[in-house]
Amino acid sequence: MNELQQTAKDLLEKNAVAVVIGYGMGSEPSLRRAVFVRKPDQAPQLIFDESCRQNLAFYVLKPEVKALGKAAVVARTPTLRTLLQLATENQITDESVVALPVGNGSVQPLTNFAAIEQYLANVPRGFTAQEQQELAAIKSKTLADRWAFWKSELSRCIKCYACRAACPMCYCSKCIVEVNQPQWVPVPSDMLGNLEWNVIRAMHLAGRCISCGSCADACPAHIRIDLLNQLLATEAMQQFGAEPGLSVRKDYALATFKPTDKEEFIR
Amino acid sequence: MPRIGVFICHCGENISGTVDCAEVAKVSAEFPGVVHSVDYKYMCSDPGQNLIKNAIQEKKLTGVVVAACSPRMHEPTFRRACAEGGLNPFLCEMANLREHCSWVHEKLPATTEKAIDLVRIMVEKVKRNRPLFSINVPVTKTALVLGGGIAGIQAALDIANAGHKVIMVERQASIGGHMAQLSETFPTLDCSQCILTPRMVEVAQHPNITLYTYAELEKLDGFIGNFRAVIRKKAKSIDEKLCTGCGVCFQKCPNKKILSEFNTHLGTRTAIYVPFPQAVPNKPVIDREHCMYFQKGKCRICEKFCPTKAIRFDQQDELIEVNVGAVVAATGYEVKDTDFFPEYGYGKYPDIITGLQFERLASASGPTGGVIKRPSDGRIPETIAFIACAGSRDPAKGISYCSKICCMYTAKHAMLYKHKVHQGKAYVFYMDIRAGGKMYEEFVRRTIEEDEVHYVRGRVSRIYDRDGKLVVRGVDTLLNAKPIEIEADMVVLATAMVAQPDAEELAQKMKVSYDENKFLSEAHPKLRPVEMNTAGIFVAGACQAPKDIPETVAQASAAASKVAGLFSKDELSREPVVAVVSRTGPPEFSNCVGCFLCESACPYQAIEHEEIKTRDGKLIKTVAKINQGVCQGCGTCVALCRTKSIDLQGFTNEQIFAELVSL
Amino acid sequence: MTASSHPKSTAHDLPSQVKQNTGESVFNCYQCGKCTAGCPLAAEMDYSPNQIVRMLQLGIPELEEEALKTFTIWLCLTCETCSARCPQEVDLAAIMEYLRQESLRRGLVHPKAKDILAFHQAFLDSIRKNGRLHEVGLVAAYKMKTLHLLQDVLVAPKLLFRGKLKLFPHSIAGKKAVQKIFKRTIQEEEKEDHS
Amino acid sequence: MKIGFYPGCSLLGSSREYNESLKAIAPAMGLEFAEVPDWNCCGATAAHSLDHQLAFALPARILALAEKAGMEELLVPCSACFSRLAATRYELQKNADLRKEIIDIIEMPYQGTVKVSNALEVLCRAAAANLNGKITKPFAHKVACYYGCYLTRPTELATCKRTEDPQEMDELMKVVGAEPIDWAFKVECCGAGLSVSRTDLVAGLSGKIIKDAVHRGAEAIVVACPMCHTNLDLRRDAIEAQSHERYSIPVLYLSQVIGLALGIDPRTLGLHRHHVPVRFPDAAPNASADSKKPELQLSGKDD
Amino acid sequence: MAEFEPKVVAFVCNWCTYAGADLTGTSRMKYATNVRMIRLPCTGRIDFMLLLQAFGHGADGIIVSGCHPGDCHYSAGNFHARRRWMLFRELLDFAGIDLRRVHFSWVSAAEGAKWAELVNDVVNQVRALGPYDEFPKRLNRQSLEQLCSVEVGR
Repeated sequence: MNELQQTAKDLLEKNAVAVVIGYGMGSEPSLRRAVFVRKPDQAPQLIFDESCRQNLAFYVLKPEVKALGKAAVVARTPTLRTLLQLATENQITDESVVALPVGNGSVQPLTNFAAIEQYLANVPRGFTAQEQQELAAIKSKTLADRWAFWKSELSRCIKCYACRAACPMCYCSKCIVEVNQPQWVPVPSDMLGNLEWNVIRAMHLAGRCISCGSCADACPAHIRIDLLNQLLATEAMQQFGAEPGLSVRKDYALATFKPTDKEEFIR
Repeated sequence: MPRIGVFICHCGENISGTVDCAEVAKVSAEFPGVVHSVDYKYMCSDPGQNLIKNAIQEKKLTGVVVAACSPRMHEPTFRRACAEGGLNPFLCEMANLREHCSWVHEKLPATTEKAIDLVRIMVEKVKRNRPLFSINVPVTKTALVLGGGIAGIQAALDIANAGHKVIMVERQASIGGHMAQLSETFPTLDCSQCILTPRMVEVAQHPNITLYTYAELEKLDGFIGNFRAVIRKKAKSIDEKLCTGCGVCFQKCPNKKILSEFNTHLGTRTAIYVPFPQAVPNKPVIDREHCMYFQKGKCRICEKFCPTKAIRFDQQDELIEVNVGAVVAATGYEVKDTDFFPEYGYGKYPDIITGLQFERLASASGPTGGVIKRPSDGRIPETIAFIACAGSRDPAKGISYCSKICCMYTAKHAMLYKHKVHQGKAYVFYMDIRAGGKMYEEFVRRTIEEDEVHYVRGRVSRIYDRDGKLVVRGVDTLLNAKPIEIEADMVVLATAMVAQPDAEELAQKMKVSYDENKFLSEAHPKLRPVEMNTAGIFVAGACQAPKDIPETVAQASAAASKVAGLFSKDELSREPVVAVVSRTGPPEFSNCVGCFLCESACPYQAIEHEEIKTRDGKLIKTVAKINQGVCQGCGTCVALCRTKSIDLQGFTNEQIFAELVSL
Repeated sequence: MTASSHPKSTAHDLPSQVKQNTGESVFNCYQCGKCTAGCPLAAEMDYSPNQIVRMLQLGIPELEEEALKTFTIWLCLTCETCSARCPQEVDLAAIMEYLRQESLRRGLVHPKAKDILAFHQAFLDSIRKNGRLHEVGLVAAYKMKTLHLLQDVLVAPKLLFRGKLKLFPHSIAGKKAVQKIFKRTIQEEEKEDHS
Repeated sequence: MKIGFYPGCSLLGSSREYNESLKAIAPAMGLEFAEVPDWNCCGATAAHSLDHQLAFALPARILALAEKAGMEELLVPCSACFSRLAATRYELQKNADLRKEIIDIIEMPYQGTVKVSNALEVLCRAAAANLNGKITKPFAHKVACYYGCYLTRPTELATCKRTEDPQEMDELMKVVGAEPIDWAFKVECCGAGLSVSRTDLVAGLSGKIIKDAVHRGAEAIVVACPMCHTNLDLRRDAIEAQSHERYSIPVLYLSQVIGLALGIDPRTLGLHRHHVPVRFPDAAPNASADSKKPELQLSGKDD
Repeated sequence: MAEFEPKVVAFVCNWCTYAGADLTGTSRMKYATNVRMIRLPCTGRIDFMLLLQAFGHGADGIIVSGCHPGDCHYSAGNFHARRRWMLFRELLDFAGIDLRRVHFSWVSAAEGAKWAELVNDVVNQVRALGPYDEFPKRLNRQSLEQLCSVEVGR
């Protein structure tokens, strides 16, 4: 039994948690799925490898999961950041979730937010060179080409909202697309609706998105919606120093300001 | 179905000169929902207003659009007319055909087209207006004044004299603040205590003022008209009812070597003490940190000698809860100490003192009886240097602002020194002289011309000791920037005026904003100089920014008049343009997910947490709630709310959406 | 108003050059004189340090050039007392450094500063040659440059006796590398200036 | 502790006793020096008076060499060299464009990983860890600790906390039994770079420093910088000529003082190389009975 | 052929820009008729989605204007708005929406002339760009009115 499985087993045996949310084998060898381990002897179901990409944090907000009792979550770095960001947004309370950090050596359970903050302080952050390059590639296109690119990307959107379902920060009980007084977003999945939906989603995540990439992974049409989020995350970082999910401090970039914020675009 | 009435005003020729008003009325009549559309020469005239009132009744209108001038001009007029006609005033909107159309465009078809559009936009909006009602908030007519310096004293007396109750909280054992420490005041040189102490006594005796000294604000909740404050009354260790202030206790107290705060550490006091002879209340407190009984368990001499048996060693801090309708923050300032200056010796030279210390030396009631003596050896300084801008205007030391009073008090100090030590030499090192004020410039000139104080323009780079003298290395930038070295016996630093060390904590307690220097921020730098952006909290004196006594008193009176204005009615009536959080049925109860990201965006701290519970008290969820007494209706939270569960009355999402649709 | 209403100065005036090369703005100086008050050599200077800054604050080209011609900039010891105590956080030592370099580039070095300059140049020559400083060589070269042949003759024997002077220079293996550095920095600029 | 070592040019010549004394006390202090291979001169005042890039390129090469040699920390005893190296590291860290330029010039990889330390901080650290119980001959004299410019300025690189009245060397001197005096010229400039070209000015500045130290009863001046030493020691004749005063107060490197307290032979510490003889009057109020006056009466001027 | 006349929607705050535009009127300064103003209490109230709605409803250009920094009637609404706009502009630009159609400005209650200048300038720019046909449009006004009237029936 590996360290992850052992740790999960210990937690369950000691009744420190009621369920361990982790990754298990999917229906095909290359696929992974979320598993909910509730008995110590099921711990060997837990695996962790490169293919385990889903951000499991959003399960902790589900009423069904909450009903099971205290949960431990197998957490990659984005998952840890998600937990802290959820904490700043009053969605989870301290010591209500145990994080099992994976991908950086030892699996030492992090039982409170302070421990997660400390753990994250030593983890490198920022976008990879490849990610930055992808962004730069689109930025370097002409305006018309950018419009054409997104037009063609978004033309595939079927408004299935899988992105929303996969996103741990999309926890609103009634999403803006469901608000109909007024009807902010047109219902049909036409160009206008698709554009508005994706712009709104990006703006709603600006300064909050912890860049886990789950939305793009979930998109059945393989639209690179994560790039919209990456753009705003980069801007929020550069302009406002926003790095969501690194602490439980309430520092949402769009709910604060500096008198010296850049404004050369305003005349 | 909506029944909208449209009323087009010609404004004489002002609108009809370029806009075809009859055409606008004709087209408007065809808009869905419009049941009445007329044009008239002067809509704001009595006959014009009657047109509206009559139409409301005759046509059973559910909404009115007056297409006339700017709503900033006549919206109140027409809303009142609607109300008189029996329609909720908030069901009336104005289309601005004059300032935004007829006056800014030529007589062209496009101008009339625009006018029609403007009417259509407002028709679409008004269809979605809902009746709104003024928000009435009861007012508790008691003011809480924080701080018993001259600012607090002035504010408290003015409010009390207007007939309202005042609770004054002062942290020290006596009121009086820094002004009680000053020797004489510029530019008149009247004795500070002589003008202040009668006011202090008035506070103590005023039937409308309750005074808590040796007390601090512990907590402040609530909103304008309805604050609830918790005051911590620190244990004075005496029974104030029994104590007569006879003074036997501090004559007998064996611990006589405690540095006196009132005398800026240049004199001493006992462990049981009154800060100064004219203290109000003139009853002692025991400083437990220095009391032998509290520290070592033995002594109790004061208790033995107290003729009224008023000593209470077992007294505890007391928490008092009070309801107040307004708060005046008048918590004052501190000055930087000499240890703030590395280049002036980190405070290690006893003969380098602060301006406030000089005040005590110059004061007839001070530790030297008004004789200027060196703290180190008691000699009278033959050469004295005053250094202005010590710490002020010094971004490198983190203080970029001008402390405003130093130029004047430095001139006063130099003058007082020359009056007391006739043969002495006085130098003032300065950068600029800022003497804007009645008789201020004249005062400075007198210091230079009549008292022959030497003003040297240049900053002092360093001070060090040499054979019992202080070598002051400065420069005269007016003399070809020549380095100047003065051997002084004493140096007085006009150290920067700074916020109280706990100003930030206090601001957070009151939920008011403060600037980078921890001075409390007024609501508007020009037009609301004594209000804070939390309604019902006012500011006076140097806790807001450095200022001198006349300015402080003026601001305190201004704050008091604001409080008196607020207390002039039993209820506070407010425009209902405020944000609201929508509620829905179970199981969600509200679309608000309780992320509270709006909380920090609100400039007024109007967003509260509301717990939704089941009948048996189980928490279902926590959602945002707008305190309508505090909300000013800017709508920043509305734009930020992802689920659109906050909306702004009068400018709802539906209304604005409809305006856009009608384009 | 926004930035657009304040067109950035694009001129090649000296304050802009100073800003570009040192990041220091002469306009931050409010002429309090504290730099001069603390400067160990202010009394020896033809213009005091704050006056040097003043000369750059007025937008008068003649005065800017005058600043480059002063003896002051060469007397500056780079002790940084001015920078450390400046209330406006102007790094005057860095500005002085830049003015020296610019003065040299424009050939405006004060005549009385020739000795100081000669010493600096002899110093760099010595490093260029050997990679390290050779003190005897330095002093000898300096004397040749300035013809101050007798200065310090009383000190040299003392040093020799105490084993402090090495008659032959240390030479390092990376001598070539150091020479290359010189070629790419100071010599390249000299060439540019001459062309 | 193994630590990188950059002696700099003057430690091989005019201030070789600083080098010798540092090496002499190293074992007792638990220090082991590894010299930067094939180091070059840092360029000193001359480089940054004349050329901006050169002023960074020369120190950058040294730092790059130290990096290549796998050093984590580099001891730079000469305060002037320290200042250049530390400033270079700081600027290159702050300014990515400059870093690129300089890397192109020196044609060596440069990361900026080597911490640059001066003798005062390294010796303070080593003394706290290693000196306990090793002081056999306390240096029982009143000393004026002279910090000069580079240990306290610029503020962002300052080794000392109270930059206008530093205490670190004073504390270190107390450890070796000396009595540091409170005086006014701890951080005044000695004239440094103008030593050769304007000896007259240097004599004036250094003279003021010596005067205050002597006036306040110091028996020795302790320094941590070869330039300060040169100006206060070697230029003593010029100082005396200009001030018309005679000063016998010796100037010691802090490593020499520590060495004496450790009982190391004065010659090993290079005390004989000073211009002003290291001698203390019998009447020195603090000299204890068993003080090593005979040993300290070393040849000086009349050698 | 008649020249294309753009439709420009202006979102303005009540206290500065709306008042500034009033001053343009009282000063009788002239500007293009193409602009339609939506009055809001504060720029802080301006949801970025309203801008998209404006384009969706046929606007060819947009002006957003409020109080200068430090002048906000609500002390900080414009500062919050400014941050939002910064990100929103980046996003629009990234998505290929021409920023020459979206203009942000501070117009104070005293800047009547600035308002006229701003409107003319924006109208001219947008006129040169032509109609914003690329941007997908909502259903036409009539059909929407029918939809809306259902809920307006109270």
